[in-house]
Amino acid sequence: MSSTESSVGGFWRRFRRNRPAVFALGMLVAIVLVALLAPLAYPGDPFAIVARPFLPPFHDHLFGTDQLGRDVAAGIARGAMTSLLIGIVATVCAMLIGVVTGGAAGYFGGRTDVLLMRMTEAFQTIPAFIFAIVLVAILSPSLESTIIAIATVSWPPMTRLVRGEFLATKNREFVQACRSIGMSDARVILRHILPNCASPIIVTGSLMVATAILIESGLSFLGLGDANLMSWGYLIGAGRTVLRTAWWVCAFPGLAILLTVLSINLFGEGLNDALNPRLREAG
Amino acid sequence: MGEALLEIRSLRVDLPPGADRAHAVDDVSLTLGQDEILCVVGESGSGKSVMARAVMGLLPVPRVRVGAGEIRFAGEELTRLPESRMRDIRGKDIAMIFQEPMTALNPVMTIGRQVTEVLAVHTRLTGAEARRQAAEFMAAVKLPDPEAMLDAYPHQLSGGQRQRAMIAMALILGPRVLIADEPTTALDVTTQAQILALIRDLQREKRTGVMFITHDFGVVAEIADRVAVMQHGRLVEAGPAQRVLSAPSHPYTQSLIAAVPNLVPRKARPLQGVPVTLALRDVEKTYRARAGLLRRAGRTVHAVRSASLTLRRDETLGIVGESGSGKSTLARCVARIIDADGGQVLLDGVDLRTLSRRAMRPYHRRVQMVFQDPYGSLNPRQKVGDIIAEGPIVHGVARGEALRRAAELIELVGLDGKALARYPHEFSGGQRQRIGIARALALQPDVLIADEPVSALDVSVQAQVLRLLADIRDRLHLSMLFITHDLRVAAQVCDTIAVMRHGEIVESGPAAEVFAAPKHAYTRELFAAVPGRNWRHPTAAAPLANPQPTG
Amino acid sequence: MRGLRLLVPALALLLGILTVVSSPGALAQKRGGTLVMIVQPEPPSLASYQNTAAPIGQVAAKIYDGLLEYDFDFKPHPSLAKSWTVSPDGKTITFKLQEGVKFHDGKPFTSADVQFTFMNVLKKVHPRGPITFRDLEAVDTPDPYTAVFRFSKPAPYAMAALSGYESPILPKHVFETGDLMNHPNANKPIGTGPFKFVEWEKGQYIRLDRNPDYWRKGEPYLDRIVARFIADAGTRTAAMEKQEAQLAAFSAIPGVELSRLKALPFIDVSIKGYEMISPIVLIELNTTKKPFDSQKVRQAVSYAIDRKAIIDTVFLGYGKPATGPISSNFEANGLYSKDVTNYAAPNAIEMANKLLDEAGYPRKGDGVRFEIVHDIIPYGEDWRRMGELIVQQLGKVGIKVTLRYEDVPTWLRRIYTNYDFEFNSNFLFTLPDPVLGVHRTYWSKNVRPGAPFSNSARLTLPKVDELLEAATVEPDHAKRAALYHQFQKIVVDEAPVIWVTELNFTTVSSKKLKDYLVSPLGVYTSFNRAWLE
Amino acid sequence: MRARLRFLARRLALAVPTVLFIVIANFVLLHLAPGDAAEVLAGEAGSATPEMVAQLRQKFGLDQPYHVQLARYLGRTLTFDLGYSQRQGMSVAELIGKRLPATLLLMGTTIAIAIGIGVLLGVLAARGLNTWRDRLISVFALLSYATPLFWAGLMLIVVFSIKLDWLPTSGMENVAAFYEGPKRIVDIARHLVLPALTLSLFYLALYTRLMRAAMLEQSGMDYVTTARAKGLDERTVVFRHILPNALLPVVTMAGVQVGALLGGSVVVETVFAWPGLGQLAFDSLFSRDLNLLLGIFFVCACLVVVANLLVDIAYTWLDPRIELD
Repeated sequence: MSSTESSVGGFWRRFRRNRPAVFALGMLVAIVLVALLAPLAYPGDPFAIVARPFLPPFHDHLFGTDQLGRDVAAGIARGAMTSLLIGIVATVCAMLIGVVTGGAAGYFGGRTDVLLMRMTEAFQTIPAFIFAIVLVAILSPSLESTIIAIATVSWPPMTRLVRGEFLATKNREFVQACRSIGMSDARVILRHILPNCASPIIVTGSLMVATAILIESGLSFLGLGDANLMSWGYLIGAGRTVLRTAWWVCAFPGLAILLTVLSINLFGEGLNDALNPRLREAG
Repeated sequence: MGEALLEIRSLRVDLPPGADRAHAVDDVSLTLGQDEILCVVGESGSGKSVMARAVMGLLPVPRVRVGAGEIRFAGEELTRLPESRMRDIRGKDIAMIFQEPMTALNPVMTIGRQVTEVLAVHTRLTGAEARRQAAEFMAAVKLPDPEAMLDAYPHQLSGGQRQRAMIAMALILGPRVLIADEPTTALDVTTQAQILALIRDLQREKRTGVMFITHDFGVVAEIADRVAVMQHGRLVEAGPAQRVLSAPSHPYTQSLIAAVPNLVPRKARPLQGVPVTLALRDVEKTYRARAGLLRRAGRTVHAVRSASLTLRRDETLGIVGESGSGKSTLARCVARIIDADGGQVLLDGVDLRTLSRRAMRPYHRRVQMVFQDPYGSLNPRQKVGDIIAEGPIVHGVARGEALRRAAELIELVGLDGKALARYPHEFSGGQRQRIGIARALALQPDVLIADEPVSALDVSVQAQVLRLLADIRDRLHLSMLFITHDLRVAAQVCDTIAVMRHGEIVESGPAAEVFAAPKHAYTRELFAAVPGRNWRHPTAAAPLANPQPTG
Repeated sequence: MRGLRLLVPALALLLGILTVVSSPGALAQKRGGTLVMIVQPEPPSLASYQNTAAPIGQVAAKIYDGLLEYDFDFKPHPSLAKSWTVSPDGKTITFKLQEGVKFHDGKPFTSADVQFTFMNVLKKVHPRGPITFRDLEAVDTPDPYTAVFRFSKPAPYAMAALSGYESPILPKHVFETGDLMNHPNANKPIGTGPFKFVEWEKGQYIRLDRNPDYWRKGEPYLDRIVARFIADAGTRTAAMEKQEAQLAAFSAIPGVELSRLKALPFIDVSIKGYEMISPIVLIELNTTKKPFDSQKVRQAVSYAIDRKAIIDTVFLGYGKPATGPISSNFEANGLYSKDVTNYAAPNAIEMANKLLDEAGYPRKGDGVRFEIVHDIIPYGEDWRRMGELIVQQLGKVGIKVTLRYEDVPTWLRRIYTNYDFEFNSNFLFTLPDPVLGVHRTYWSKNVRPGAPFSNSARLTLPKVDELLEAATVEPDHAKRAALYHQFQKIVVDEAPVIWVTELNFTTVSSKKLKDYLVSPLGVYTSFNRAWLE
Repeated sequence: MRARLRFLARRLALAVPTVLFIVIANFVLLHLAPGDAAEVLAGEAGSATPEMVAQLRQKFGLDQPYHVQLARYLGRTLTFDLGYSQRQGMSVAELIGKRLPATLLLMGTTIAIAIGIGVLLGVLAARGLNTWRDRLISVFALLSYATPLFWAGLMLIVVFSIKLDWLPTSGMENVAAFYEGPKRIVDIARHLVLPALTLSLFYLALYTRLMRAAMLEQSGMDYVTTARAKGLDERTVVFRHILPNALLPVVTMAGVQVGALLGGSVVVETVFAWPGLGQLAFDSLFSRDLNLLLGIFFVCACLVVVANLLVDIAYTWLDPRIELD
């Protein structure tokens, strides 16, 4: 049988083998650190005017200044927290909705399944990004409306995944054993089915954080971001009109998004390989 | 014994670092004659399958490689051949068939295309001519309506039919060697009998050398001309089938043969007057594909049709039948994992079927189940201690008391106390079944339902688990419902036998009577299909002790 | 047939070359070519008689003629009206009309069309018509080529509102029938102008072809004008750079790109051509709610705004600090007055802090006096940059500003119906005469919930109303100027609104495009004499 | 053939309640947005009078009570009359009709590129597992998945259109020239390259990763060993056995993608001035032209239903195990 170390040790040993994933984890830790330490490194208001507009990068200001003379580096550092916050909170909400609806549909089946899945399909007929724009237009652009909009459009895929996982796990014999012991549905779901669906949910969740950040930057690009909140999407949205004369205003926040989303994805893949090794050996 | 066709000289196959041993096959020398069936037998992990794939050059090369030794076939040394030459041999001179008929054929290609593909690769035969020859061979393997079969897709065929198609595909070019890697393990016993007969007939007719890989000594007794026994990658014994089966020289072979239960039923125990604990009256269960909003009613499957049985205290009732006979469904109806549609499930006179979930709770404790798949029946995310203790905890026993009882039970099933703190993936198949049994016993049930508890285990481990079950049953005076498709196991364990087919109980009665004089035609067919049924191995251990039933 | 169609352009080309060759000396007006002009955003319709949204005029002015045209000194010149005489009491204007003019559908143009246009269309559905022609009682048509305008009171301002942009002359036989608010020809205009409407591919372009029977013989020189709609500013700039378009007015090209484009040999950037609309950027304060109910607070905030910084960083220098409700463009005709409170004085910041203390808003613990919400006009990125700058500037005097950026419908309802705002940025066309563009913001009778761009500050000063109502009807120019000077003095001191900058719209054009800028209306003209090298 | 028709009829019948539910949900949702078309029109007209706004509102039927508006809208939708767009002064159906071809062209090309190249790269990556080729393709897929679409679009314009002058910057056609016949097709094709490339960048990554995972999973199956045992060479095993089975999840993904693709096009259409439904939806939302927006959502719903239908049919053709139930 496989080596006898406890599951957590095994997980880390397998995860370490995937070099890109480890690199990505390093990147993520760095980004979170930047987000946390930003208020210390760049105190005061990130919107403050610090120098003349359009100062090129790598001189006295690391990433140069934008068209109002604001420090782009301060914007990126302080913006990290917002973008990550929006990404994570929106994803957690979407995961909650997804797990509850997907779980109910998968576990109880029958009429509840048909009803819930019909509703999920209906939600997916409206193009996700346009739906997000409508929600933000209704609730007026703010941090909360961005999070609500992103969560509302990203839960359907999670529902489909969780429903599939519940259906598969529900028929396994150790769940039948629980039923033969006379265990209540709630206990069966929480202690037996959910833990065994955890790994695909976590992996998909990590990928959803990446998508959420992309949607946030898209909304800000179209001018629907929170006007008082510094975020990467805001920086790109503002920098877009001056792209050709001051490329750095758009380039560096774009790079920040790229690196974050890239490392989340690589980390997600590493997570996936480590959590279910079977996939790794195939081929 | 024809002149040597295939000669394996001190073959060694290396496993990648980190595997549980260095070599899958270690210094094995073996010859396959012109016109004979050589059975290579051994338990899982013995390396028999790896050796077969080494011959065909199908090892997953970078990770598993031929380390040393030679495989000579018709003057050529296969392990040194370039890939292009090896491809000529595969399918033309040496052919192979596999274990899982369900997944061995490409689901999106018709049977005809998959068979004629062999012709297209090795000959210039294409189109109508190839199809004609394929149809001809389909008839040779006794497949009904060959023309229609060519246009059918794999999922439209039964397991047996798919295996026949595989055989046709393998033998169509008249290969001189056929390697069969456990071709009948996944089949029902009646279908298995037909396939074994087919292979033997074709072998005699085409005088091919067949290397037949199996773990079932019954199959060896049925068709083998010569036998080779493997253990942990080494060849422990080889020789003519009669000699090895009747007078095995190597101690490992002896222990393997001894572990195979004989087809001799237990002596009947006087059970008259012993109270009935469980009685099934016309139990019904039908699966109806849900009639959609507009879809007319889907296909309906009558899984169990008016089944009636009685189970007395201390009695072991065996329910025997092929896959799809409804035996598992019936067992699940009793344990209320599935809700039967009709009839009565009387436990000491109380009908469990109509009880609400809440009312059923106390009775769950009295009926417990042991499951088939060692890897699926335990929650991989839970420690063994929690798995066993969860039952009592749910029924109100304090956690400390439940864990204490779990420690007792883990010893009872033959594992050491430290096992409680570890996770299921750290145990072997046999050990996991023991944990499953401990879990079932945790609630001190009156009736234990064992649904094919040993069919996923190697024969040696099977024997130990069966002995454990019998021992527990007698010590705790449990009545047991024993579900199995293996008549040998049924004979060894059960007092009475009920035979099920397509959801109906066709015959039931004391084991001795049913084995000696089966009344129903299907039962007779079932007994006739048991491989090696006339073979009685000499050193048969006496059937399990016959303690006196208590009142 | 196909051959023939190829023949015509070939002939035109030949003709073109001939004319150039024949007069090598002077830069002869060259016939032919297609002008691609970027219009942003896409106009909602082409009914310039019923909708004065910025983009509509750029296209409609090429199709509909007006009675008059204007030169850079605002002096009227003949267009459909050959000549005109004003009665001594200023109440009657008689126009002699051009003869032999045909509409694009071939029907003749007569005084009946003028009468119908003014009395049935402009006075009824035009957004500014009811105010501009409030006192126009009748238009008499003694003969097909004479139109007599009879006013109940003298209307000096009316003469400035007879261009093809402000008062397009419509064919009576077409617009007589059908609902004027939603006429089938709203998007298929038929006028007398130099270019005919051909097709409108929504989201892409509007195509106008040359009107061969234009009443000014030999004109126009261009074969075709195409108005293109490109939503993204960066892409618009790229289109100009690649010479896929030759004209982009109303600041369609963002300020920041202008310095780079100006360097290109074939690009010309100008701020001329907007004098007839003279847009002003201002911030409307809600004078009915705290803290802007106090005049001192309003003045303090007006002092605290650094107008020069806003012009330099947000509008890249294209603009002049505004001093009051009337644009400095009106200095020429004397209506503009410098004698007002100067909020851009060097000691502005100290004045701001002093006034705030006097108004009873001392700095609290964290240095903040009070908090306000700044609503940003949702018409593009520049206003957000201005908002962000104002947050910093007011921050210096202890006012904490939170930005609110909503979409157009939500913003319109919040400001002009619910009055649910404190500090709202906006920009308004003050137009060629104060009555047309200035009164609406300060006249108390124009406090009308639900009417966009009305008196949202809800200023109700009887003195101001008196002055405005008098100036409306004062025929004598000097007296009228004096009235407006007094009005400016009072309103600037009252500071219901903060005047930030006189906006300079920019027009980016290809140097190959000649003679398109002929009037203070700029691109709101017919381009009858424009041509491409 | 009859079975197929019966299946189609039933699937469409099943779709009606879904689409109806969507229409009602959208109507309710959009009416939550503050402000209405009358105000926007009045706003744009500049200093319109309240009477005029009231007049507009009355003409648009916006002054009716809520449920009357809903009932009237539903009545019209059932007869496929999508109503009239006040702002654009055209019938909604005609407006969408003008923009639909551009959107279908963009989406069709994008799906073709995304699946075509995605499948190719997925196969290449899976065949050369853990070689430099696999890692290169995986990194490329991740990079294109992580790049914000608008950023990529703007960069492509700067490089390919302005610096290299190979392709036009924006729009669907060269408006000055008004080409006809084949020249027009070439012109549109040249305009289509950059927007389709930008939009497919994101979906290309999805299909590459999906295909690679599907190929890996299938190559571990038993029927692959059987095929090798028949003496087939590696290329035949991959392309005739593994590939068809690995395509199944890709087809499923394509069905689900249609809705999302239309959403993604809003950004690309804005950057490239591509006259599609995405930008029309964006503009109509911000001018509260609800008739038009509801019309677009209705067409989207139909597009998704049709797409899913096509995917199901393609599925029955690709995978014999699935019948038209």
